Formats: sequence, structure tokens, C-alpha cells
Amino acid sequence: MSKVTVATVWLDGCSGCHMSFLDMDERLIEIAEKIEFVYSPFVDVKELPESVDLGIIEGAVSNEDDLKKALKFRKSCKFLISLGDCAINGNVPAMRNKFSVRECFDRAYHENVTEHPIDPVGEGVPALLETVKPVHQVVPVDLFVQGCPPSADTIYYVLTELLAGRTPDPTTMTRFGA
Amino acid sequence: MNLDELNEIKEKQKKYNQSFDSYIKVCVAASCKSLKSDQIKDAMREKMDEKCQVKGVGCLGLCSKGPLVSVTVDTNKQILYESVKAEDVETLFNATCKKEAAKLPQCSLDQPFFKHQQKIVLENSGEIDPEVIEDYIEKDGYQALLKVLNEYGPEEVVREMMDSGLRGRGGGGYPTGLKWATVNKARSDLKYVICNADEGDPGAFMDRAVLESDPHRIIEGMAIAAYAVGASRGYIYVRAEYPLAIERLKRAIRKARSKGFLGQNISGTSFNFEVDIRLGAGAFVCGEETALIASIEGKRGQPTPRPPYPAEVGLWGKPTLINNVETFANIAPILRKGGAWYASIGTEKSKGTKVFALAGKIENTGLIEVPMGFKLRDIIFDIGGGVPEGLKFKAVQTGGPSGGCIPEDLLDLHVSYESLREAGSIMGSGGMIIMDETSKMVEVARYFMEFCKSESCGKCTPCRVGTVHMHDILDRIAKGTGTEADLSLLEELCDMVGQTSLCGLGQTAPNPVLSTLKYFRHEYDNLIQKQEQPQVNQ
Amino acid sequence: MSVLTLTIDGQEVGASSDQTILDVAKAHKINIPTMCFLEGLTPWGGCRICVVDVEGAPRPLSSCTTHVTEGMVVTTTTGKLESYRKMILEMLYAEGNHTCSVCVSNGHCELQDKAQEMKMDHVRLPYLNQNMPMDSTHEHFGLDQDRCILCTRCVRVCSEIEGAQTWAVAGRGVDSHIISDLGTPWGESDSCTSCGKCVQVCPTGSLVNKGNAVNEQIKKVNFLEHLLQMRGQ
Amino acid sequence: MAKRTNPKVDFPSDDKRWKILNATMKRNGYEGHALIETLHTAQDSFGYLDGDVLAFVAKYLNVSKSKVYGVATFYHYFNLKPPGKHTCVICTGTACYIKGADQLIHDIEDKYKINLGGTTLDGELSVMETRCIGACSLAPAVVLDGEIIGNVEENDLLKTLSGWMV
Repeated sequence: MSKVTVATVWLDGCSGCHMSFLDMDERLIEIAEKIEFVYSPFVDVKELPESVDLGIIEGAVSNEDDLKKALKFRKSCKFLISLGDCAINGNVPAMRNKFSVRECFDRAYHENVTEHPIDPVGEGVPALLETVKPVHQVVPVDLFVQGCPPSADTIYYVLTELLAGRTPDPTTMTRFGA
Repeated sequence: MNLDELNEIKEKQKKYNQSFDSYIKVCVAASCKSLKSDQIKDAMREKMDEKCQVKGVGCLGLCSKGPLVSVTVDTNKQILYESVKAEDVETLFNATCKKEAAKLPQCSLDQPFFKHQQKIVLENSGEIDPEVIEDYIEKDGYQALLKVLNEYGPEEVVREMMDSGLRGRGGGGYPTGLKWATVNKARSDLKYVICNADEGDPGAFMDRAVLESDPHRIIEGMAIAAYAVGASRGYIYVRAEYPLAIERLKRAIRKARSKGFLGQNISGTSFNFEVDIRLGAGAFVCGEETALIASIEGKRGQPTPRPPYPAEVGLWGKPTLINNVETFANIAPILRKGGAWYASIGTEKSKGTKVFALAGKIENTGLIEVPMGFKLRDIIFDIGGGVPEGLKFKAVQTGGPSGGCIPEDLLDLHVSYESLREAGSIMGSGGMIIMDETSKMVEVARYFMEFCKSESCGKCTPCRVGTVHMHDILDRIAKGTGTEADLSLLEELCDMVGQTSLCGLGQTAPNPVLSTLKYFRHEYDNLIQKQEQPQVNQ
Repeated sequence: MSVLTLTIDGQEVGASSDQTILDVAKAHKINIPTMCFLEGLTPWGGCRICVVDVEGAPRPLSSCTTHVTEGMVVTTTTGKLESYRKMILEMLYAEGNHTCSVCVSNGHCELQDKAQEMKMDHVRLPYLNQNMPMDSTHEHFGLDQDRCILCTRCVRVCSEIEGAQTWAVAGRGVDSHIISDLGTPWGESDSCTSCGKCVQVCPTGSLVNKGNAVNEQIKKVNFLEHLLQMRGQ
Repeated sequence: MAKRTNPKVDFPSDDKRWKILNATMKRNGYEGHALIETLHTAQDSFGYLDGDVLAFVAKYLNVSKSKVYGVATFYHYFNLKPPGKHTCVICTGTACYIKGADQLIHDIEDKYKINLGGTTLDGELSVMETRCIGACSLAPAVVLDGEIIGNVEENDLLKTLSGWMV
């Protein structure tokens, strides 16, 4: 029985959710028998395959690059999970939403900067969106796993349920900020 | 003041008012007054002699042709001059004295606008001088009050109201007699009567016209209501945007008190009734009964959940009767001519007449009063004169921000509370905004939602936050960046906000959206991008 | 005040006419979710989470303010009601800036509890991202408007129980916000007695004690019932 | 309720307007429910409601300061910032909106670089909107310094405004 292909990505987040994923420790071995990472920070693959069974997105959409990745994930992955509060409600990254990008640049790159203050815009630097958005406000998402980060047990529960063909109910185990 | 003294004044005033050969009546209601009609009146008044009477009067109805001057020559020939200017005073006055028609722009009086109306609420508007109580008495003013105080018991008055079939003219259409009966039955040492003159609906100005043209009518109506329900204190809650109406009401209250129609032991009976004015301060939500009460109590105009209804627990916790200006304006005629007479007018369930304010893209903007059951098409094309500049009619919006729009193919409905509700709108206070082919319905829905968003009092979540989201979605759709997902979320919000909001504002805020969706769905669909493009809005 | 009978969720129950539907439901262990309601304060009826279906009423009624009447038939949970309540929660989340992970009340917040109870795992409405001020001028307490859901418990406890009447709601519609005295800083208030009742009754991390880190703000509301008993109310 | 004896009022200054304000409160027996009437008198005489006025009203109507501020900020009519020397209030009721009020607003906002509810920097002109002044037959209508002007054309309005902004 071929393994379930899984792709993960972390957009504007702190990678805590991916770390929590690894906290499954010995259960990773059991999981590894059933799934195969085809694109992820955990592996070296650089290109997202055309079709993937399960996509897991951590982090909010706060710049053009995040947006491209989210759109690509939605196109390629049959089932998409928003993992963690940043992906679900913007969480800490979205705390800049009450200010304009201009105000953020002034505060971070101009105020009390003595040497050569410039805006972080240019070749190779993805432009910031005006507001940081949860993933499901740019692409439809199938499952939301709350938490900052969601505990390893919660992630394990979600994965095993999905692998067994059932739809998990993460709210029984976690909540925003859990 | 008893009936004989009243009739004495009536006869004296009638004799005085008939002692002239010709009569000049200048409209000094707010919109004509803003076109300097009061200066025209003053100029003519200086010339007044015993042969030719000059009087400032209330609204003559066809405001778009203001300033209006109505001239009556040898007792029956009537001429209506339109857009009268200051320099026309000379020619107009001299011609009238010679009983001739002046060579000035005239407004034909046998056009449908005047011919097809039936006036009860507006019967004195444009006839009497609003600042002269004797003029009101000459038109049987205060007859009903004195008759009621001397011959009727409170329950009989309520019975008469029940028979008349009159329903609330504020928009809800709750049977007035039933409301009076509830307040009458409530046991309390103190009860209040409130006249709701907040008239927050944009595009509605009939209450203003009545208050400015015939203020005593409202005082008499309130006094009769107070007697019927056992109240001794009354308040008229007027919006601050109507300074002229406030001024005329204050003068009328002073005059009525000096003549003994207000105060202690009115007409020698044990009935006492005092009326005061309370000013609004710019809050549409204060048109809602419980928010209005909070405002009179000097608080933020925020509604309280009902039940309990104001009829049981109202102003300062006492039983309170609240009716709209137009409702009170119908009371005196009903008591004078009897409930059965009133019930003979209108349809089976919607009795009497209704005043409508025609505005927007229509030839004759102004006030009209027609019996219930009048055909909507005739109001717009016959009385209203149709859409100007040859443009095609598209829809008429009734009921303001809580109402809906009615398209061309439904114009043959006969106006009543029921027929308008079936068409997906409501009667509302009577504002009718006519729109032509250039109006975009999604933009109109956005306009009314923006109105509800900024007028929401903020007390309950669904209305406070829901209107913001509904407005943002409508804004996106109107700008062409809305998606299919937006539209389904909008429809879910409309249901949720309409069902769970605490008061009428939130409950009816979705109506303009639902009715434009019902009749002009294609406009929404054309604006929504077809391909499933992500909802990225910078 | 007369005794009467009514049906809630098919169950025949007795009640007295001065009780609200919520009172009766509580007395019979029937759970109706509430948010702005707090035992001991006059019901506000603003959040609308406690709406229930009452036969003959055109719309759901707020159970915290609606008094029971003889023969009333009440249904507390239907699919429709649950979707309405969930949407109200989503509105509260979208209106404020509720970043739970870094909030002092994380784990001890009634809004969080409701979201979990009603399985609200994400917010479909776009966030309003309003720029809401903070007030940390008071010596012991802080006010963070980002977390405020305008339930007005603080306003009610301050005027009804403490009597200082420091708090009030200013502005209108979505611009409504909590202010002290004349919209002046809390620390400069000459009416505030620093009793801290407002902090204890605030359901979220809006009114908090200074000096608490994330997850450490725990609130105890039972002082209210105790006080009312002492006052014989 | 027992009639409260009138409080002894000490006025913040001998500015006559405080006495006018006190007269309204006195006429209503210094009752709390006269708050909105009093705020109307205050705005008509002082032009706007500042902290001193609100504190004075709160003190003598025996109403908490927070409640007075809550009421003053709830109603659209009261403003807490000084209005411009000239006021231009544009009616955005339905009839005026259908007849182009929003176009008037855009023109003014572009020309004077302020948005609705704002006052020009030199304090000359404040532009506000109001919901409906009941002059629907003269739509679009504008209230210039308290005087209703009907059937307003864009260029006439801009001409009048620039006349003020000498």
C-alpha cells in the first residue's frame, strides 16, 4: 500500500509547530511507515510535486511569497491543514495589522537608525502585504488544528485519525493559545 | 374653556377670516422658508389691508415648485403661484387686489398631484396659520378634545380607536387601539404619553411638515390619548435637525396652555395634562421606542430587550404610550367624525389614509396623502408625474433603511401594510425614494448598510459587528472585487443579523440587501468575478 | 410574583414570574451559553449568545432578559441557534485583536472557553484589525481594549456594586469603547476606588492585574454572590 | 421624589455662558434626565463640549463624569472638538444621495484635503455630514452656517466655500 504523501511548509511563523511535530519522538517511526514527506523543511526537496495527498501549512500569509506558496499548496494538495494559531488567525505576526506597512518600516528601519536607513524592499525580498492574513482567507482550508503550538499528542491524534480515514475533531484536544 | 367658549372663538375667527375679498397664503414650512418664502410673506404682510389678507401657512405639498403662494380670489377661484421670487411681491399683490391672476409662473391645481389626494392628516396644512391657535380652532380644532372630556369615558375613547382600525404610522403598523387598551389597563399612579417625532428615516419629511404646519393637531391628539390611557404627562421627542418644528411646537404648547387645553383641570374636568419637548441629538436608533425612552431619560439611546414592552414598563419604569406624529394627527378627526367613518377608508386590514414623501428621481417631489389601497403605480406616475428627463423607472424604495425596493413589475400593488410586506419591503414612515435606470442597486444596498453601520448603537454584537462585515462585502461587490464566497457569507450574515439583533435597527438592516438580491440578483452576479479567484483584497 | 409552569426543551418545569428563562434553565441544570451575563449584575442582553427559541415569538429572544410566562414553550438548542451563537463568537473574535497565545488570560478566558465549547476552530469573517488603545496608567491594573468584547460587566459592577461609576461606554456602533471618567487616563481618575472588582468580573484579558505574565491572570468572581448575600439582595 | 434643594453653584469663570448653562439645569430642577437638554444648551453657547463644560454639567446634575462623556460621544450632534469658523453640513439622506450628495463630498474632500467630519488646519472650515434634514424636495441640500441651501450645484458650492476661505 503506497505511503501517503505529505507536504509541509512554514510561512510567517516561528516553526514552533514543526518543532512540536517532531516532539512526537518515538511515534515518528510509526508515522514514518505510513507517510512520506515529499516537500518540507524536514527534507531537502526543493520543488512541490504536482499532486500531494496531505498539505500542512504553519504560519500566516504576510508577504507575496507566502501567498504564492499558499496558492501552490492549495492547487497541489488534496487535503489542506492549517496547523497552529498563526495559520488560523494570524496570531503574533498579525499584531502588526493595526499599523500600516509604512509605519512598520519607519519604526523598524528608520527610527533611531544612524547608518544608511533604507526600506527592506528590492530584488529577492518578497513585498509585505498590507495586512497579515490567515491561510483560509486566501485559500479554502479543510482542517484547523489550533494551538501555539498544538501539542505533539494533538498532531499525532490528527494524523492517525486521517490515516485511518476518519475526520478528527481537534477542538476536543486543543484550543487557541493552547 | 368649555364647548360654548370654544365655538364662540370659532365663529369669531371664521367671521374675521371671511371678511376679506381675497386671500394670499404663503408657504412658510422649512423647505420653502429656505428659499426665502418668509421674506416674501413679511413683504406682503406690510401691504395687507382690510380687503386682502396675507397669511403664512404650512406646507402646500408640492415642495419642488417652492416657494409656493396660494391665492384665493372672490371666495372660490384659487390660483397657485410657484417659485415666487422677492421681486414678484408687487405684481402678485396688486393683481390679487384687483382679483386678477398675475402674469407669473403658475401651478395648475387640477393636475393629479392635487386632484387625487384625500387629506385627513394634512387637511389644515397650507390652510391655517400654524402660529395662530384661533385658525386651528376655526377648523374644529380642540372640538374633539372637549367632546371627549365631557361626554366620553376613557374606555369609550379606546373603543372608538379600535373601531377606526387605525394602525401605527411610524412603520410597524401595530393597531393603535390595541396599544391604547394595554396602557389603559396597566395599573400605575403615573403614566406617560410620548409623541415620536424622531423621524430618522432619511428621505421622509411628513412628520416635519405636520409639526410645522399644524402643531396643535398633535397636542390635541396627545391630550385625547392621555385621557384615554390615564396619563398626565406627555413628551414630544423631536429631532434636533428640525429647528423650525421645535420653535412652532413650543409656541403652540404655550398657546394651548394659555387657552386651557393643557395644564390642570382641563375644561373644568379632573383631567390634567402637561406636555414638554425633548430634543433628539442625532441618533437614528432613537426612533426605536425603548431607545427613545432611554434618550428622554438622559441616557445613551440604547434599546432594551422586549418584552417587557413600554406599554407595561416604559419611561422611568411607568406604563408609557408611544405613537408617531402621523398617528396622533389622525386622532382628532377620528374622535370628531367617529371610528366607523375612518374605517370606511382604506383596505380591509389597513384603514384610513397614509402620507407619503415623494423624493429622488421624480417630477413632483413633495408630500401627498392618499387612502390606503391606492395603486403604487398611480402614486409614482399619476400623482408623482413620473421620472424626469425621460429616463426609465427602475425601482421605488420604501421604508428607508429598514425597508426594501419594489421593481417596475410590482407597481400595480395596492399600497397597504400587508401588500408592501409581501413585496419584500415595509410601509415604514412613508418615505418613497424613486430611482431611475442610472441607479445601481448594489450601490443602493451598500448605501443603506453604511447608514445602519454608522447608526448602530453598538450594544448588541450581531448589529454592531454584522453591519460592518455586510457593508465591507457589499463594498467589495460594488467595486467588482467580490467573490461567490462573499455572496454566500453575505446571505448567511443577513439571516443571522436579522434574527438575533436586539432591536428593529439590526433586525431590519438586512432588508434592503435581501430585497435588492430578490429583484436585482443579476446586478450582483454581473459584478462578481466568475472564476474562483482567491479573495485577496489588498 | 406568581408560580407558573412552562416547558424548556420538552421538560415541564415550574417557575415564578420574576424569573428569567435563564434563571429557570439554570435551576434545572439546562445549559444555555452566556457571555455578557453575570449572576449578581443586572442583565444587559447585548452579546445575544444566550438567545433561545420561544414559541410564538417572531425571533429568538435573549434568555437572560426575557421573563417566563405561563405555558411558554422554550427550545434552547437547535442547529440554527448553534450556528447563530458560533457566528456571534466569530464576530467578537474578528472585532477585537484576540492573540490568545501571548495574552495574560490565556487558558483562563471565558471567550476562549466558549470557542472551544462551540467548536469554533477558525473565524470566517475578515479581521477588522482596529487600532485600539491601551491604558496602563493605573498603579495596579491595566486595560487592553484589544481584548474588550463590550460586555459592559465592568460598567455594571462599578456602578451597581462599587458605586464609583468610573467606567462607561463611549462612542457608538463599532467605535464603542470603554472609558473612565471623561475619557481621561484611568490612573488620573478621581472616582475610581481601585477596588479591582472590574478586573475580577472581566471575562477576557482586557481588564487585568499588572505584573502577570502569559497564562497567569486568574480571576475569581464569587465575591459578587458573597457580597450580594451580605447585602441581603 | 423629594424635591432636592438647588445646589450652590460656583462658576468656573464669570463668562456669562456658564449662567445660561446653569439656567437650563435649574429649569429642570438639576435632574439627571435633563442631561441631553443641558448638553444642547452647552453646545449652542460654547460651540462645542470641552472637559470643563462636561465636568461642570456632571457635577451639578449629579451624574457621573463617565456617564456624561458616554452620552456626549453617543449623539452625532454633539462635538467635542471646536468647529471651524464656518460649517458646511452636507445632507447624505437617501434623496440627496440619489441626487449626487456623494459627488459634492468628493469634490470638497479633494479640494480642501480633509475628510468628512474634519476641520481645515487653519480652523476656517469644518465639513460634516448629516442624515436627513427633511428638505428632500430640494435635494441635494447643504446647510451652510445653519442655513439650508437647496438644489446645490458642485461649482456654486465650491465657489461659496472658497469665498469664505479668503
